[in-house]
Amino acid sequence: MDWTPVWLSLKLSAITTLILLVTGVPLAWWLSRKNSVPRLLLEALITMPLVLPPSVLGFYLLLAFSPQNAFGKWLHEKLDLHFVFSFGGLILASIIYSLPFMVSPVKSAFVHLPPSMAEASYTMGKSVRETLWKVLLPAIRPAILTAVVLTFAHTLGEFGVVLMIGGSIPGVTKVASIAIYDSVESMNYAHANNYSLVLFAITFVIVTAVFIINRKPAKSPLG
Amino acid sequence: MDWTPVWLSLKLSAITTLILLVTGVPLAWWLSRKNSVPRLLLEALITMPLVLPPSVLGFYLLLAFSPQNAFGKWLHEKLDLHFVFSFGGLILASIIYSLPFMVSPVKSAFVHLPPSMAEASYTMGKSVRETLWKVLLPAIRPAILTAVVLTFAHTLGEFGVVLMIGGSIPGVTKVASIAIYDSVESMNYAHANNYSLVLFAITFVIVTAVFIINRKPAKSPLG
Amino acid sequence: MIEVAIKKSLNRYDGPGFLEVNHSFTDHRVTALSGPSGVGKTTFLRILAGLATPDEGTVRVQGATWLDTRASLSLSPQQRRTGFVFQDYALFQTMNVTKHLEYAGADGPYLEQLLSIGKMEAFRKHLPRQLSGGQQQRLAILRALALKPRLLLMDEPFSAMDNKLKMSLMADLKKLITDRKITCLIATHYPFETEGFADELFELT
Amino acid sequence: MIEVAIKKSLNRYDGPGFLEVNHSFTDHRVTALSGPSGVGKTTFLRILAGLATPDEGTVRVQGATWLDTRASLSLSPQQRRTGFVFQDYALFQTMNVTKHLEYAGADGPYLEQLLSIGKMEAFRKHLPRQLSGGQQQRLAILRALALKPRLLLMDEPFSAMDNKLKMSLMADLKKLITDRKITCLIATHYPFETEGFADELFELT
Amino acid sequence: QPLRIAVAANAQFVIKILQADFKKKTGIETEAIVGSSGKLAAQIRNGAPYDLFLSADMEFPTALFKEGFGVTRPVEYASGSLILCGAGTVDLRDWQAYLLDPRVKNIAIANPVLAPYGKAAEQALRNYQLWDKVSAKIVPGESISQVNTYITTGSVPIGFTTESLIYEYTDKTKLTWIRIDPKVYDRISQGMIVLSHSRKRNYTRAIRFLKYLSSTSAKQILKKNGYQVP
Ligand SMILES: Nc1ncnc2c1ncn2[C@@H]1O[C@H](COP(=O)(O)OP(=O)(O)OP(=O)(O)O)[C@@H](O)[C@H]1O
Ligand SMILES: Nc1ncnc2c1ncn2[C@@H]1O[C@H](COP(=O)(O)OP(=O)(O)OP(=O)(O)O)[C@@H](O)[C@H]1O
Ligand code: MOO
Ligand SMILES: [Mg+2]
Ligand SMILES: [Mg+2]
Repeated sequence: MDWTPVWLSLKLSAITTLILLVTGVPLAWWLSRKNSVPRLLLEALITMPLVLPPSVLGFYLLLAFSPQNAFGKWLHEKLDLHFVFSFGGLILASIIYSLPFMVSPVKSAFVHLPPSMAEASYTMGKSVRETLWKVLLPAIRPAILTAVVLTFAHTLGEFGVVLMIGGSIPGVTKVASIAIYDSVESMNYAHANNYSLVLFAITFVIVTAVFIINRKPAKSPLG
Repeated sequence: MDWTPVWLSLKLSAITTLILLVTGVPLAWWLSRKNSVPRLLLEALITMPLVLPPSVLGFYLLLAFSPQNAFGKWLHEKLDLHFVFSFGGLILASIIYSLPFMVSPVKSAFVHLPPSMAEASYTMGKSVRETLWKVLLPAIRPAILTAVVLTFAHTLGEFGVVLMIGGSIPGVTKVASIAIYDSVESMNYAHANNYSLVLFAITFVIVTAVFIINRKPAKSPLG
Repeated sequence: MIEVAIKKSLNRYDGPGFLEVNHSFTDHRVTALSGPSGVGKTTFLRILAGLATPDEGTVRVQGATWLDTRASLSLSPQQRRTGFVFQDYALFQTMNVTKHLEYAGADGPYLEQLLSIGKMEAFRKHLPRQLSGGQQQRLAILRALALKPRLLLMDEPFSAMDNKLKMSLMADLKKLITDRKITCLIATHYPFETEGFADELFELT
Repeated sequence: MIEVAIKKSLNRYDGPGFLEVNHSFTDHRVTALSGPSGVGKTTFLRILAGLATPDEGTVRVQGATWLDTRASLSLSPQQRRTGFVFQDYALFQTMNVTKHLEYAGADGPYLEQLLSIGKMEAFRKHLPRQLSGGQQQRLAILRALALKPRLLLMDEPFSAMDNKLKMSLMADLKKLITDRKITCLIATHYPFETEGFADELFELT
Repeated sequence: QPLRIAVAANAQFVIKILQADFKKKTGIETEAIVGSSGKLAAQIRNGAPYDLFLSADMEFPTALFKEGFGVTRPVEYASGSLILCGAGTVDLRDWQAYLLDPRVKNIAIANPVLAPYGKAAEQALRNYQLWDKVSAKIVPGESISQVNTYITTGSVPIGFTTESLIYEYTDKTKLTWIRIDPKVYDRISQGMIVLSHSRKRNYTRAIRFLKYLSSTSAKQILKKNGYQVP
């Protein structure tokens, strides 16, 4: 079995998760504050990749970045950036695709924190940044763990978008989910099975681990 | 533009959502009650389709339902059930695929209800069923609405699994997401664009609607 | 008579402790249960209502056995039908005041009487989140009474009310409880708070 | 002197109401704010701390202007640095008792003194969820004091404590507040609860 | 960077043998990307970094060349043969009747728009006046290899595919097949083209592969695997 696709998938997931952790958590915090119409629209927009067909997303990314188009051509010729059929393109697509998996659970955790918690910190003269860092983020650690794991696993499973804009170039864009598809297509069922088992195992282990870690630790004496 | 794929997608989503509403809500309730290891494992298993590559899921479904295999053959010959290249197969796959979208938000809403709410109803002599129906379900209505909409929209966007086990038989399994893929592959970008816009519009409208409906109605006078 | 002999270990964080009660509560009277925070008042009321189980013991209410851990017998909360006022009210978010009372009991004129005792006639169509803390607490008490329970268990039922309101409510409640021959246990931090309302005092330690 | 002249409409559900306060609170004294539930006690304290804004008015603290709606001037909560004891405690879930105090202030011996006043020396390493309700409430008070505030705002700060504990805590607090010349406002349902602690009473209506 | 060859799905097996042979002869590493001819052509138009394109027909390479994506004129490297094939024991002597049998629920063909073998299958069915009668049973596969998947997993009882499947499928005892008369469909003349992307670094190696494909040893390999060679 060729481990390159698995390795590529893991790399893609790790990079995407890291970028989304750094950008998605502040975004979630911003979204968790008072409702306004633009914020609601933005939130709906962020949720879109969760429900949009990967083929739609892939299609528009393909259109945007294809050197056939003005914008893609400009990226291509002036900046030498290639977002179609390249690993960089996969990262970009994965960030869009997995964004809701990072933002939603974190945002909902922020919303459920009592507002007095941040306020208490403010009255102590602490800035928003310090409050976020020392009070709020530690309080929502389980949600962040969940978000990180879901993002990682979801990116690992990315298929439709990659198929559209990544093709299946070995070592570059042929990630594990595509390798499975290709193996099936070339009737290499044993291979497909191996890849599937590996992905299944990785995903199952991390999802289960998170459920167990996040389980409420305190037993109520009232039961 | 041929509306059949869009219509087919809407039909598939509606049926899947309905079935999941009826089965997923009781399941979510059951999962929301005290933690135990089997329950945690089951929950992890239900979460799997959220993160598993559609190609893995599709591959195993294809193997399971192919009339070449004992199980598929049995379904085929004894029950006359055909799950490959049939609309029924798509429904089955969609149920598995969209299950977490129904179960997770509803379960989390149940968990966040104070236990005393159900207990109050029990002390009044009400059965579990009556309590669920009259007290708990109304209390989590926003979560149920969210779950229904996410399930519907996510099924609308199903792509990888359908590609694997549905083929693209016009009027039977050629749903909108596949039609987009086919149009792109055959360089029919205008078509792909039309389908994409329709799907994008449907999804965006329902997601936004839900965010607006579920927004907390009470304004705090404390701000 | 409510004969209780129970024992339950509470895993408090500052070391393990025990809730142990061996007592007979007099019928048709109001007993105040007092004791410091964390002693197990809430837990004790929950055991009586069938919402929690002690490690061992028996509960007998007017001759009937509600709980006997040796015989593995425990009536469900539904079978016990105690009127329970929860410390956190436990109101139903989607039911208005009238619906709350109707969910518990069906006797129209009696429900009207309750609304008047709680000074809640003006709030019939209000949802819990549209009520102030004190009003919510009164609703929780009225709902428990709407059930026409023989045994009424109230957990800190006056904590959110101001003094004037509390006094007038207590007077009306006292009359109703006496008229209907309800046996009442009331958990409270401040025994003096229930002076004139409670007939007896039982100290948990 | 804390001179307050503010007005805020509260959209209560039983019709609109007003919170209107025109009063000067004496420096270095404890004033009890009382009034029925829903009158706006919490809202008033929040306005003083900079956590809420009135529709119009001014707040002047010992000569300095903290708020003047006409001049669109309002100091942030960070600039005001009031010691605030929240009705729901607002403890930090992931910090233990020591960390809470250290987050607010850095004066080691003073923090020790606070722990002793609150009888919390045995719970240094406990997280909020490992404390009983009364202990959590004491921690909230100590944390507000750890900041060494000039103005201490306490919202129902004794509601979860039993009587004996409350009396002893009040005595120690009173001494500390007097020594440190802290001006203190305390919102309470029961004015009589703060007898001997509050020097003055201000009724909100 | 190895030489990247975009290969029509029908040739996905034979390309492996050719790659190995080419490597042995020249030491040049190659990489194959497999898909339907139409899909690969679309990818190339949108900037896919492929050096060479082996299509299943002449139209796609010709179009790409006209649009400026190619650096050599399309040339034929082989022509393919269409078969009807099923897994297990099926009696295909009267295959037309078999296709019409109501018990046969699905017939897989490659998507005629994307895959030349699919187009050939459609032509054949139309020539035998079967197209309208069986069109309700048709399951269009995304490429010929998806058709092969459907056939070999038994998901469909029967399908139109490339003859090369027979020479490559390891478990061929399970397959029953019959060659379709080449007169009823247009010759599946398979063309190849060196792409402009190769100019970046792989141009000379691409040309060498192009030349290699018309060598005798390459032709022999192709022949052995069910293709006719020019
Ligand atoms: N949810 C919980 N998780 C863990 N321990 C709990 C929980 N609730 C109560 N306890 C523990 O059980 C003990 C008894 O609690 P209980 O609620 O019965 O006390 P109480 O007398 O009602 O106190 P209060 O006056 O504060 O309501 C407490 O010491 C507490 O440590
Ligand atoms: N979160 C909220 N949403 C809507 N209205 C609120 C909210 N909190 C308070 N109010 C309204 O604002 C008014 C003043 O509230 P505030 O909390 O200041 O009262 P309070 O005097 O502190 O009452 P309590 O003694 O119950 O704490 C109340 O009448 C209430 O209806
Ligand atoms: O090899 Mo094809 O392009 O799928 O017929
Ligand atoms: Mg209690
Ligand atoms: Mg208040």
